[in-house]
Amino acid sequence: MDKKNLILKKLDEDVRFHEALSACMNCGICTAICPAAEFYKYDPRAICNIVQMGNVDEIEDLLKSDTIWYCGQCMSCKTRCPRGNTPGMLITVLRKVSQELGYFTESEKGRQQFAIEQIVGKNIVNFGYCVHPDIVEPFMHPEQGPVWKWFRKNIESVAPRFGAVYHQEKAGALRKVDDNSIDEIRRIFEVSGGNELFDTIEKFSEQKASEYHQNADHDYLMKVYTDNSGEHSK
Amino acid sequence: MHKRYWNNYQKEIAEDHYFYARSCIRQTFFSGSETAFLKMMTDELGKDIFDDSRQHTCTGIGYHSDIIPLETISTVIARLFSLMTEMGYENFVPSCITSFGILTEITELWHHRPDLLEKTRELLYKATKREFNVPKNIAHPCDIIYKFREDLKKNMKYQLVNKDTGEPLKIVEHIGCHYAKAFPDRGVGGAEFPHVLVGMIESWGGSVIDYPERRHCCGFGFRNYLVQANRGYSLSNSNKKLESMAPYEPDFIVANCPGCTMFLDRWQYTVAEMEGITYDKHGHGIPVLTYEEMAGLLLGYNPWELGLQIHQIQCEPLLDKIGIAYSPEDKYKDAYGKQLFPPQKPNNLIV
Amino acid sequence: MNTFDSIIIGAGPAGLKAADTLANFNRKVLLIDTDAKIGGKLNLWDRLFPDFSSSQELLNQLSKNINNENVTLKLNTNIISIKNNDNHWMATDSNGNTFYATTMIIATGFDVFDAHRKEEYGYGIYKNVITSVDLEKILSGEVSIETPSKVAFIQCVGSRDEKVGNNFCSKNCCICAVKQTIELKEKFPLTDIYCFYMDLRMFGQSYEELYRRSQQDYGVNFVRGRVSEISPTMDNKVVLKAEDTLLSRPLKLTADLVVLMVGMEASKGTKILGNQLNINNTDGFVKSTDRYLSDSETTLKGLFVTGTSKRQMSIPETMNDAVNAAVIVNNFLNTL
Amino acid sequence: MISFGFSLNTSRTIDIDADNFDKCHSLINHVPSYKRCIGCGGCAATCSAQQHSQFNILKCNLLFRRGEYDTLSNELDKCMLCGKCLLVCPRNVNTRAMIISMRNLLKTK
Amino acid sequence: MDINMYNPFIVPFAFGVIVLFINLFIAFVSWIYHLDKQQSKHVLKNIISFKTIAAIWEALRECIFHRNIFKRNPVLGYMHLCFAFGWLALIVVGKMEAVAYVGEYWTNPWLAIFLRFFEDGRAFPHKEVYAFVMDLLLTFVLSGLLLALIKRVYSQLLGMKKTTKHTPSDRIALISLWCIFPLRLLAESATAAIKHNGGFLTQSLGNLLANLPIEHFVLPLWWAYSIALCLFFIFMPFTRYMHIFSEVLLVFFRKWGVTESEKKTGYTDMEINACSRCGICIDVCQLNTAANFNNVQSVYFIRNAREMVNNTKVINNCLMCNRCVDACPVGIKTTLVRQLFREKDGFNKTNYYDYLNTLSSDNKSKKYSIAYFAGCMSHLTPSIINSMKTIFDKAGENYCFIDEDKNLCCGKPLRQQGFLTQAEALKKHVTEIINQTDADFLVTSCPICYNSFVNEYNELKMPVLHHTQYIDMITTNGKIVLEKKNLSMVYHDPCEISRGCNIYEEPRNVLRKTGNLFSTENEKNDTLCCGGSIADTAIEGTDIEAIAKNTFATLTKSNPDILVTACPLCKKTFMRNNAACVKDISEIVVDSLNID
Repeated sequence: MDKKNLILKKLDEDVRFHEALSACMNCGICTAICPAAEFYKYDPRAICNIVQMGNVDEIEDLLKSDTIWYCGQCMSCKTRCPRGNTPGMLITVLRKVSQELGYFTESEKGRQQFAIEQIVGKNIVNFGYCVHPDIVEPFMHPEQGPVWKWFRKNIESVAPRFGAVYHQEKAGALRKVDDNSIDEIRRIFEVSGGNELFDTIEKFSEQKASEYHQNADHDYLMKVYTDNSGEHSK
Repeated sequence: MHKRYWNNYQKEIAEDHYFYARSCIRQTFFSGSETAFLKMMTDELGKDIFDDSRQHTCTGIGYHSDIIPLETISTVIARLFSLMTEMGYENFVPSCITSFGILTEITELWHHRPDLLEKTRELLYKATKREFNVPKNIAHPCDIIYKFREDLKKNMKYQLVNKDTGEPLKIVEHIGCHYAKAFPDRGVGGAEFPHVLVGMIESWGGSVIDYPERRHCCGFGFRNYLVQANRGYSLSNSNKKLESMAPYEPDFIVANCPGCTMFLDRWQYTVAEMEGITYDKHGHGIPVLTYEEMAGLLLGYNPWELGLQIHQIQCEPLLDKIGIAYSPEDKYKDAYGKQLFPPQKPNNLIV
Repeated sequence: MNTFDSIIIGAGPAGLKAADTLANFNRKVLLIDTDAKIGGKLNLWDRLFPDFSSSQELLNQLSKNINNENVTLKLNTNIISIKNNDNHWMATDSNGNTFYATTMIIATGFDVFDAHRKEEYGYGIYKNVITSVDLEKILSGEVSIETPSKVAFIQCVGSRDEKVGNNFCSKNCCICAVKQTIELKEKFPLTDIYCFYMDLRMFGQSYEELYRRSQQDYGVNFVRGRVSEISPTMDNKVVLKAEDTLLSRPLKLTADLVVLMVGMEASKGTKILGNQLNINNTDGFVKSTDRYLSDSETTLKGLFVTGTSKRQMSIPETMNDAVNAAVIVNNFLNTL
Repeated sequence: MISFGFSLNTSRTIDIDADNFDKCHSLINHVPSYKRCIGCGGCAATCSAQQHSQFNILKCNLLFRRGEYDTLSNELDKCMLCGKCLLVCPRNVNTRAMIISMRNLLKTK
Repeated sequence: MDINMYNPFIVPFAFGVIVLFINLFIAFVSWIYHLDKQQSKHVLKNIISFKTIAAIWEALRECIFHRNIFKRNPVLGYMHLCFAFGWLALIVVGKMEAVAYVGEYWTNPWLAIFLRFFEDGRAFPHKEVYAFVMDLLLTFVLSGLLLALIKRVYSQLLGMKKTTKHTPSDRIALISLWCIFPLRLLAESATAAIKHNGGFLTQSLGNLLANLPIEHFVLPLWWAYSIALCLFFIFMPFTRYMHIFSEVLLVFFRKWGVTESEKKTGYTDMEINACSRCGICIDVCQLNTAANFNNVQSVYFIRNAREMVNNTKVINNCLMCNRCVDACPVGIKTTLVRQLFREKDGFNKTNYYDYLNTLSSDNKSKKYSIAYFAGCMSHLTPSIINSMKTIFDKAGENYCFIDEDKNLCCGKPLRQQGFLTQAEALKKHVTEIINQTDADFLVTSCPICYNSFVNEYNELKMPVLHHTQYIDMITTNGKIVLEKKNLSMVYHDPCEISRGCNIYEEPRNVLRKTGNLFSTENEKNDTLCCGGSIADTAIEGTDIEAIAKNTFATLTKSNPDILVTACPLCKKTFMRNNAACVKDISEIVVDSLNID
């Protein structure tokens, strides 16, 4: 199958694609309240229109562009669409296809998927949670402020004050998720395609990193984590 | 004059016997809130709520930042449901708004596409040999507190009233986007004027501010926060919201979403340090509370056990306004009563 | 004396015109309306598009025309049940009176969309958000307001919107908005007017010309984009958020007055009747047997339908349709 | 001030309340037909300059109308004044006069 | 000098003359000083050459005898001749008479004007002849004056539909001018009544006046005459009458090869001041005749320019069809001057059109016989392009379609609107692209482009043909054969190639081979503009429509089957308002091709 049909097929296969976009009349109600449209060169209406028009070349350009990565997934668009579309969910599908075809590494914002996979993905399979205090490093999160620094430093003795059971294998906040549960999560990832997606992201990121004469390692992670051309809003 | 179309709409919220699921963000940044909620449920309301030690994330943050396939998140959720089923519960209570949204969306999807539900059952069984029932009722903790707000009020020591003037406090309520925007009938009061926090505030004596960016997203934006290069988006959106509410001089912000609470709090600090801007007259910033913290304070819980000291915007001016008793010297003590060296002070933000 | 050739339910433009025409054929007609006065929705409008003629004058003329011995007018009468008995139609009102006729014409018309249903537009919540019907009162001078500096018109409120279950286009709001912008501009020449639209459907004769005039002579600004939400400001104005879709950029506007161009839904009466007799479409309007060949007939023998109980129509269309229905009814009566 | 590795983004929202329409009003005085535009985009579709650039007369028209002058003068420079737009406009907007006037108005800061 | 030949009444006259010459001197010096380098070079090169003699001849012909006006309108020509020649002759003959009277060459300068007053009745050679000639000349001037009066009141009588509306200073000068000759007549007649020194006119009138107490009026009449002269001379430099001197200067500079430059120069001032506001341009202007604009014509534009009343509406309202240039008796290049006044400054970047692509390397490597440049407008009339493609194929040409992407403009529209830097930048791009083809000919379908290529593009490496010329060439040399059909047609000459580039016969040659060509009222260099001109940015839809309708009606008076033109813009403009069959010459040719 040629690449172009592949794109359309992949879109069509996703159950969410049809739910997200039935028929768009370009009214712009989604863009009007979209938090991303205000601060990025981003227009969900225009994206719906491109996908709806079905020009594969344009869709391919879209999948390779920064555009699809701007959405913040707040789903405000869903509330208002007079045609019952969900542009935010369409974005989810486009991102999925972009990742599966390796197009995501073509754009600055797309390449960031590597960092997210490395940070959030690893959290899930290591801690059982997407976010865990142990990896919200103040140096990567300066915006968390001095209070967070203080809490992290004193977490073991302070957390119990809030009823947390930090690193303990029992019910409560910040506990250690038991090994059996972690194992089950890992097996779920194995059978349901979660690991496959991680591998895909890593594989294409590795290819991209080699273009920069790098490996997909911590340096590459920090690169995609901080790269900002500054040309996303005008 | 005020006629709101959804005013009389009430979602279905179970009466008792809840299975509780923790939130990644809330337990990390506001573990006191989760603890307080459970305490209110059992101590104040005498409800049965179960906190399972084997529970885990719904992977919603990963899903919305596109590293988790639909099948995976469905199956992960299915495991949570299987724990619930195993423990004999039918009412699922996720602490997180993202989880709430995800659960609603997935169960809705299963409802329309039974084949996908079957597929999920297969995957879960294949991975863990577990089986599950779809919950009868999914409600967010804020729904439950809303439902029993009058009952809680009976036990409350304080009201959302300025103790000096007797005026109701002016409060900004912020609803997490995934609470009602995606499925308006799954939130109390619909999508445009969700009543869930308004109901609490008004019952407990406060008044709500209606300001231009009331429905605007806090700006979390998942990948837009997770990656440093994108945080300008997140910051700008919070800033937009805060700038819009600032002229109304709110006494505090209350949010039902863990992310929103954290971002509205931390971005105030960031903007103060980056641009020198604070959104109140005195340079303290506007305190941001979780609804559990708000309820806990009114119930007379110790602010330092609710975890208010680990908000970056400090709450003492607010506590004084309401007249809540607290001991300043306990603020930076650890769980064992040891006085710790307090956190560093920001340059611009007054703490 | 309760037997007639035809009972017409609804004394709006369609009912009045049909009664007038049938009376001219020397048919005995009973004209019933729940309201205390005739005219139906015509009473909500001050002047009509596209020629700014007075609705009251039209109504006076219609009223004069039915003022003859063939027409019996019953106002304040609420029909609660309709039955067909042996090729006769019986209508019973809430007071237990029953009226008999060989034929019956449904002219129950439309209701304006209840703008409260679009909570995001804040109708009934913010006092400066009004509907096109409310605006007519301002234009006629019945209600007076201070000169607004900016006014926004929002098209398609309650039309073309799955979220309120109305997939149809109400067809008349576009031109009505153009008419109202011109009237408003004549009343307040210094006011800036912005009209938010998705398409402007200027389907009728000289409508497009009126649109052109509103731009050229009155400087009304048309913005292509559907307004997403309206929220209040500190100084009691409202902020509108939309996308300027032709620029692909979000847009915000603070206005002193927002006019919601509310659409046309099947009226409550139309819906009840349609349900009772099982002759309604999915959108609540009454279904005619064939919109090309027999647009006045329903599937029930002797039961006819006219005007906006069928679908969205302008006033001239309604009147023509009513004449058509009356002629069909008269023919039907002749064949008996 | 602390550097966080990111900063506030500028808003792309068109703010009609900014009320900087003086230039727009003087354009209307010069080219009254400017008001008649119905945004059909016929001009942009036929435009010679648009074949190889992002130049779009309709957008220029609208940006001017909304008081968004930032990058407009650079955009207008791309126009070759060939006049094809004039011939396709269904509302007889004097597009060339409009562009010339805009250029002059933007020149006078 | 004879001190006796003086009377205080000459003081006003003398004062007027002195002021006049000072003003003239200042103006002339300033204009010459403001010539640009190129223009000065031309003057220096040609000042001592036969061109000067030719200039003298032309000055006499035009400034004194007004041949051009005569040709266009004999009555008007006569009127101008009366004033110009008659007055000059009065001065010259008056001087001769004064010399004869005094007996020496150096006489008091005012004697030539006021001799009758100072004449003491003594005899001098040819006294009667002089008296007769002077009266004859005065009669001649007065007859012109009579016509001028009539023209003011009933302009139609003199064949003018519209006359120029005057400014206040013009009116003062006009009234004083009108007073001069009647006053002279009265003064001389009154003197003749007493001194009996008049000719056939003055003496006859004098005899009539002799019955009155005329001696009291003699001196006041001479005073009045002198004052009228004074007023006229003082106001003259600030009125249309300045043209009397400027025109002479202009004739010389023009003969010396000076032309309008890219920017305003002293020469522009000469042109502006040389306008006599005769108003001939108003009548030929279609904006007046068809669209009712009668305050924008060259005469008004130039007057505004002189008075420095900068009115963009007027400057921009010109079709630049050049009908007025052809009609102007002074030969002022009014449209060029107008273009100069449209100049937009502050747009001086050089990278305006860098987005334009060059030819693809594939195209560059081939050898072409024809480089085809359709022109913007042709892309809106694709039938012209298709016809040209068919013709090229039929003629076996290997052609390169340069603007196939619909992306290139020749730059003329920019130039017309005064965006010179841009026009130059675009010209550079287009020249480069055209030259890359290395073709034998550049053929264009657009008259505007053609005009631009011929007149502005100085670096093209190949000859330029308009498609009418090209088709004429290949039908003449037999590359294609046309079949004559029984169709009646008329041809509309597009302004830019007809009046602009003298292409008259080529299209007619071609059309005669395809059908029956009829002539029309306004053809060749009298052709009308279709109204669609892109030079005019001030008029909008309905006005263009009015002009188009008018022109169309004029062209189709003979009810032809087809109206043929050779310009896509003309075609489009005619077609927009009129259903009748309008075709481009290329389409006609394709219809007549023997396609086997």
